[in-house]
Amino acid sequence: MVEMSVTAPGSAPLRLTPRQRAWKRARRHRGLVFGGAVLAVIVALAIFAPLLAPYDPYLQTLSERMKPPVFLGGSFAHPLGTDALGRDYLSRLLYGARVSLFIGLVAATISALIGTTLGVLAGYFGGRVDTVITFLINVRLALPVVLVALAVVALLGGSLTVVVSVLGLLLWDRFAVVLRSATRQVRTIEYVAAAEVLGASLPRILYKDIMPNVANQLIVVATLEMAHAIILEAALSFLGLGVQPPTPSWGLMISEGKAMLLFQSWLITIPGVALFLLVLAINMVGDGVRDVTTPEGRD
Amino acid sequence: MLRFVVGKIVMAALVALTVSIISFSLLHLSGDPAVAMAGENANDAAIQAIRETYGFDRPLIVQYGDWLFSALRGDFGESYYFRMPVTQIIADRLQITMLLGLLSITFALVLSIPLGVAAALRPNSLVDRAALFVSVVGQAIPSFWFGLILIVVFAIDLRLLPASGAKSWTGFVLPTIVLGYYATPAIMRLTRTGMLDVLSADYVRTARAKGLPARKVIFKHALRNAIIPVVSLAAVQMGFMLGGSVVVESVFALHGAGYLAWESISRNDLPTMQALVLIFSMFYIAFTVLADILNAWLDPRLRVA
Amino acid sequence: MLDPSPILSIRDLSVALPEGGDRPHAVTGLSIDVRPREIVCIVGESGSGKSVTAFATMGLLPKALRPTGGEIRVDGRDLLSISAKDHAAMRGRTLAMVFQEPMSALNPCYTVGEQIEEVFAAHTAMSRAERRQRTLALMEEVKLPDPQRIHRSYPHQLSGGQRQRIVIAIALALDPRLLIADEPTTALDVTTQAQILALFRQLREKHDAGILFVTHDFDVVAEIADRVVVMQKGRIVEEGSVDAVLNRPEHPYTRHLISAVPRRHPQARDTAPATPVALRVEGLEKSFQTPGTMFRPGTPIRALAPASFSVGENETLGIVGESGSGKSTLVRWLVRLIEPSAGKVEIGGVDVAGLDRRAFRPYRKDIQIIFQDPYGSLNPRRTVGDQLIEGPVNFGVSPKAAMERARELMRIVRMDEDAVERYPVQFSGGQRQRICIARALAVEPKILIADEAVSALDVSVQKEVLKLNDVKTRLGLTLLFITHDLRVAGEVCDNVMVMEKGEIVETGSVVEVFGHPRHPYTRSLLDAMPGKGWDVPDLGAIAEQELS
Amino acid sequence: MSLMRIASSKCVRPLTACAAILSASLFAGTTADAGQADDTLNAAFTKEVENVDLYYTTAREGLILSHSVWDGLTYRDPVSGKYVGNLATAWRWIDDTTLEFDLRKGVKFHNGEPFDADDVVATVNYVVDPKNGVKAPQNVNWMKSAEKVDPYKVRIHLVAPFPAALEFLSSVVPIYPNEYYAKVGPSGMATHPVGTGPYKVESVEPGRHFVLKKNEDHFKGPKADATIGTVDIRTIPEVNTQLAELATGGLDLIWGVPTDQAEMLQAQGGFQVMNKETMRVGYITMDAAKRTGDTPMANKKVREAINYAIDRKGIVDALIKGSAQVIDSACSPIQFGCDQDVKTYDYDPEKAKALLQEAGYGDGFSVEFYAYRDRSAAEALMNNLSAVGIQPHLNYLQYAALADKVRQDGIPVGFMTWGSNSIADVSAILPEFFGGGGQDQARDKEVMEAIETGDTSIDEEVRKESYGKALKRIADEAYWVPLWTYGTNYAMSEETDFEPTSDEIVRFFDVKWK
Repeated sequence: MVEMSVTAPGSAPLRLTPRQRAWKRARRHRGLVFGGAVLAVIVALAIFAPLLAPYDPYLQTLSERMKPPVFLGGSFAHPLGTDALGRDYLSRLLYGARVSLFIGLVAATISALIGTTLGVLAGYFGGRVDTVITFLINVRLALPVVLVALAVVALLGGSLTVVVSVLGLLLWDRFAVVLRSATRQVRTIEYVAAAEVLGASLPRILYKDIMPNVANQLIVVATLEMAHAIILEAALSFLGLGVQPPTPSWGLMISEGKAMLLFQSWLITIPGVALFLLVLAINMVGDGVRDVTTPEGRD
Repeated sequence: MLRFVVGKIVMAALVALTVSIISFSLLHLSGDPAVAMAGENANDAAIQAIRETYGFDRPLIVQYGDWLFSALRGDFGESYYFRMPVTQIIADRLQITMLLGLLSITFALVLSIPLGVAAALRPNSLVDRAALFVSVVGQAIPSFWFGLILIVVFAIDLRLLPASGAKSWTGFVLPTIVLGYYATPAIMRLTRTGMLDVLSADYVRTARAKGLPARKVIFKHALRNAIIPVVSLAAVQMGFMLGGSVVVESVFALHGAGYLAWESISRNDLPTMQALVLIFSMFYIAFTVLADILNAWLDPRLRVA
Repeated sequence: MLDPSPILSIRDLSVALPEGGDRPHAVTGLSIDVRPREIVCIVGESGSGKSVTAFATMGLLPKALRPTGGEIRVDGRDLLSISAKDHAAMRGRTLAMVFQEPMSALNPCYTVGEQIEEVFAAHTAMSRAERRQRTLALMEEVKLPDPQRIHRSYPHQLSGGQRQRIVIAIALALDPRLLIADEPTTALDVTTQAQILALFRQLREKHDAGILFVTHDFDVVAEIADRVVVMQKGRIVEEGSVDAVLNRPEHPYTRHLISAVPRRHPQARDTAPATPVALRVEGLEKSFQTPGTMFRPGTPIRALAPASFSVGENETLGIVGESGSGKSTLVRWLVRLIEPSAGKVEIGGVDVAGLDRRAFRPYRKDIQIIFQDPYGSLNPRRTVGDQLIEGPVNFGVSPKAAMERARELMRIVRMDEDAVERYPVQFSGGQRQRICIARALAVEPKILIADEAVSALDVSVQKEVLKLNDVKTRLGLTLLFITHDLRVAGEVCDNVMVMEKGEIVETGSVVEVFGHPRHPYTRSLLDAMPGKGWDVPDLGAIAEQELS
Repeated sequence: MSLMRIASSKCVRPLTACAAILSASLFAGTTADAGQADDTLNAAFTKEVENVDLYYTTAREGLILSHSVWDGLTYRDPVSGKYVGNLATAWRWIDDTTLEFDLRKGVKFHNGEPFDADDVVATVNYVVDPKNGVKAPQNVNWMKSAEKVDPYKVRIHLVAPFPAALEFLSSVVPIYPNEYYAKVGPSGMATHPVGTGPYKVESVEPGRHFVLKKNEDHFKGPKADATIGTVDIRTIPEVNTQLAELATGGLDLIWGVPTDQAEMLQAQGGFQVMNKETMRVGYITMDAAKRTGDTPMANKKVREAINYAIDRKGIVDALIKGSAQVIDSACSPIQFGCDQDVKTYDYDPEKAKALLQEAGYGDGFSVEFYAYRDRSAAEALMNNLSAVGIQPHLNYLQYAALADKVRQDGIPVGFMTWGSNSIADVSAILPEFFGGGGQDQARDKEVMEAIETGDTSIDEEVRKESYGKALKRIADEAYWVPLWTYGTNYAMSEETDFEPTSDEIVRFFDVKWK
């Protein structure tokens, strides 16, 4: 750390609280602002889908099949065209945002709960607890995610619940790995010892002293895994084992549109771009959060 | 070093054993194998006959013990679907997947390490931004979609490369790009942050104070240290890639082990499926052990301890 | 002794700080000359710009810092105007540097022998055998034992002192004209420090180099400097011969710094009347298991031999020793951050050693600790107030009452009451350490342990914190003062306990132990203290006045 | 922000440019790097066939290979539907359960082994033995054994009277060389197949790649001699990839192309696209026998309502297309015994609602809906159901899993299809679904008895009548919703000359160059 020893600019007391400082940095972080904005738009579209969608996303009009979107010569009656069953693509895209976001959020929450618990316990206690949890992490990492997810979904049948649970139960490894090392590091810092000496109970130490200081890493991993879950769901759907139709999931839309790839490529391009943008936005938010909350703020 | 390695291997063996139990029990619950074997047009009697012939009526623990014991001798039984020894079927396909995996990891390393180093040397420069772009896009782009787009552009539009198959090396170009790109972001980011950390390390400052030329400082002193965690990551990514080859092999009609695994799941070909999950896990475990050994060799603190 | 032509001649150097720093320049208008066979010490507190000067000369400034004016001449060439490549070619050959942290200054991936030979490889056309020959000779010169073995050792296999000798060997390899040393002994134990300083003195004699020596420690200055430059906030405030600056400082800042240097010879104190025993320790012992593998249990390592001592109420007991002496194990044990292997501890007559964690909890109130690192001991995500009421609330005080008390404690440690609403990052190191003291006092302990509590602070800040000693008297506390710095112990303590390798080797009053050490280890510690030849002038009263 | 600009340009490209380029230039013509030039027909399988040995596969691809590489005792002419001699030259019924064959002389297997009665006897006796685990036992378990009368005369003994014997012998009972098979066993046959057919197998990469070479010594039988020298078959699971290969000249012949793509391909020009009707029928099965517990489907009115609710014509016109036609009877109209004179249910959602009201389900109900293929058709059917108040919840499973579920527990409602193994006789469909077995969701005694009568008689009139009785009752009770027949789409390069047949079997020996 040349910087520290040479100028020690960090040693000068700051005027702002950590939160104010992070907020100030966040507003200047272009990736975070861009990703946040895109994400906010997608979330808003998802929330207000019932108001914004021109049609019922489930309404089939077999006489209006695969009408092209307006920029490929279609009409404004269906701005993004219709799918193979004559359903309005824009409406399905809007409702699909709900599904992707739901899958991402719930799967990431489940895996965050599992991974954080294991990671924090391993990092805090070390020793045998750590050995056992490290072993679990290794076992989990050795299992090929896509194959296991496929096998389980094939067994239980694809439904939103099954897909979300399977992904949630499979994606906890990174939470555990990252939080384990973060907790290990925080554990050795003396404020934890100070809290212990001041008679704080273990749950209180975990809640007050460990969690707030690993929270930024948790958020970063959570965004990564949310994006990961969304992409995996799309891949499962692509292989025919994702969320079940007629649910308008983006992954499913790509899978359905795949059939016409060579002739009506917009059928996969539109949900593909939406998926790409969503995942991109989430990742940029994650990167941004990391940059903004890292103490040295390396940028 | 020997103790370090032996320890790693024993841990790996325990992990492998657990994985075998998980994969066996997990996959053994996925539907009635007899129906799957019988196929689309089979009737009841046929199914009952199969059930008895293949011992699906035995307790699971017996079936597991039987399977594991044979597996240790390299015998994964006979494929329900192909009626051939699983080992023979897999050995054949694994070559393709391994080749694809090796090409992909090479592609990923060749793309990401120089990019990561360049990005770390000039933070916030154009190179750094380009590297960031590559990694952000790589993380966000669904591989099956990417594959389809590449087929459209390179195979159909430009007619430069074949759309499918493994007839010649050209058939591997697109799958390698898709699969390799999947691993690029993580490796590039780790190289970049690793280099940034190392470049601000005291010993790099010492090396500069010695008056070594920049090239030597960067490659001999910095990269050597920054590469250590990258080795582990590359091993992990290689393992993930083999598992992730399912999608890519399906898109490009490469009949490798990943595609075989997916097909086996859909037709309840238990012996093949179990063998593949186990083999993919073993590969992952072997890669990580290999990486540990390589790390021990790269990092004297582990070697001599 | 003054050579008319300086090797290093810095004129009017300015280095800008990036925006958002606490001042526009890291250094400004700085001029220094260093002549052959001369050791020039730059002294100053952290952030004074002394290291920036050193790094600017070496061309190793971090990218964020750019020299904005002036010149740095070595052998007549202005280093600020030559190309980076030419500058690099001069490093190692004409200019060399020794760094503060020997633990991290060597590349863990290569043998130390190779790291020395690299200098020859980079700058000369020597053959392999010749390089090796020279390397081994260098190792002899810096007094490394068994050069053959060390040549093929990796850094992690060597001690801190040995590593620093390697770094020095690297610096000396090509007989540089200028040697820059940046706090080269700060991270070392006092005995090792003495050896390294001795080495520097010898080097000055043997080689013709000029040495620019950066330090914060006036005792070190007294030990080796020919001339002294005192820096404050990027500017030189005073410059002169070592005798003039140390004994007759003129600038108020210099005087302030020197007055803060702890006295070497403790004044005889009124022997404190024997008081009731606050803490009695008997046969306390601790061993650690090395981490075992799957096949082998770890082997036990004894960190603490059975130790016995007692401290009276209102007494200050100093525990001194070098790193690895077991003093930290002892106090971590006392506050039950680690579990004992055997022994007895009485607090107020009750043996708490046998209690399990839960049963021990009520006694935590009685014994509190202040840690070394003011940055690590406060949770950056909680307000100061929240952390101050932690203890009392845990022991059943209402948050409101605890907050009242917290504000009062802020006053006691001479800080603003409103500090409770702010976050730790908003305070300086010294202020944070005071907050830590307040936090420990919040539960009204009987015994307070200060574990190297001032070691990380600049001397002047150290002095401020140590002044809180009178708080201790006012509150009737028993203080265990753990330090590696004998001077500080001499200043603060009533009695001293010296530890070496997990054992207590000597106990007694400060005057006894420092004046008439009985144990050889104690004697070697005292002998190793730098600056023995310098009696700190009594400037305290004047400095205080001038500064305020 | 530059990131966004690049990202968007990268993504937009395929969106607009690709669509334009694709439609304009992609299919402008095929290159001639394969095909006629080197006398190699490049074809693709969609599915990995597990084994080239027909006794150990149930895949259609197995039948296709089998037809080109082996021969049965008889052969059904795909055009006339008449049975003619193949390895046999004549046959006669000795009694209800004994068939006698005169064998063709001078036939040689690909490895030179001469064909005679021993080969027939060995093959039949091997496959009927349950120990040998033939994969589709129903294909062979109607035979009891074979007996050699003289070197060119054999008798096959049946378990019971079996009217479809000649059909089965024509398609699913290929004759193997006894000496070779005894030597190498099924696994040897799988990797180095030996038969008597117009093509011999040059190489096999199991499941992936098959190369057939013209059999120059093919006997003069009902099958034409091959004209194309080499047939190279690769397994390409992705239809898009198949199309891309067809477009770039890597393939000459593909089939099973989804209708939408086939139409597009036809519109592009430069290819021959054909649709041929098949024996596959789609149907909705309903749990009338309460196998899944108390279900609305046990109520005849509900089943009728579902029949009225489905807009079969609408779906066929919009989605299935090609040569598909709506059916009313629970079988393929091409099949023998498929009586068309049954009760019909025309699309009438109002009537469906009224029936539901009568049945006490005026507010509708929700139900688990199962399917395994044609996802868009399944979704359209579900849409029809929800229009009359029945809320289906889709369970889209692999075939194996769904068939398993039907056999074990039954399913309330399911959309499935059946291809009858290309056997043009209702005995290949009715007993399977209404004969009281695992897939029978009706369990109607009356139907079962009628089918039993038809199955065990060799009198065509008796069979016709009893199957008709069963089919009428099935329609009256609305046990199924018979949906439509399927056509298969074939796409081939312009130089390929091939006339598809309704049994969905691609006979490579009938493929020629133009």
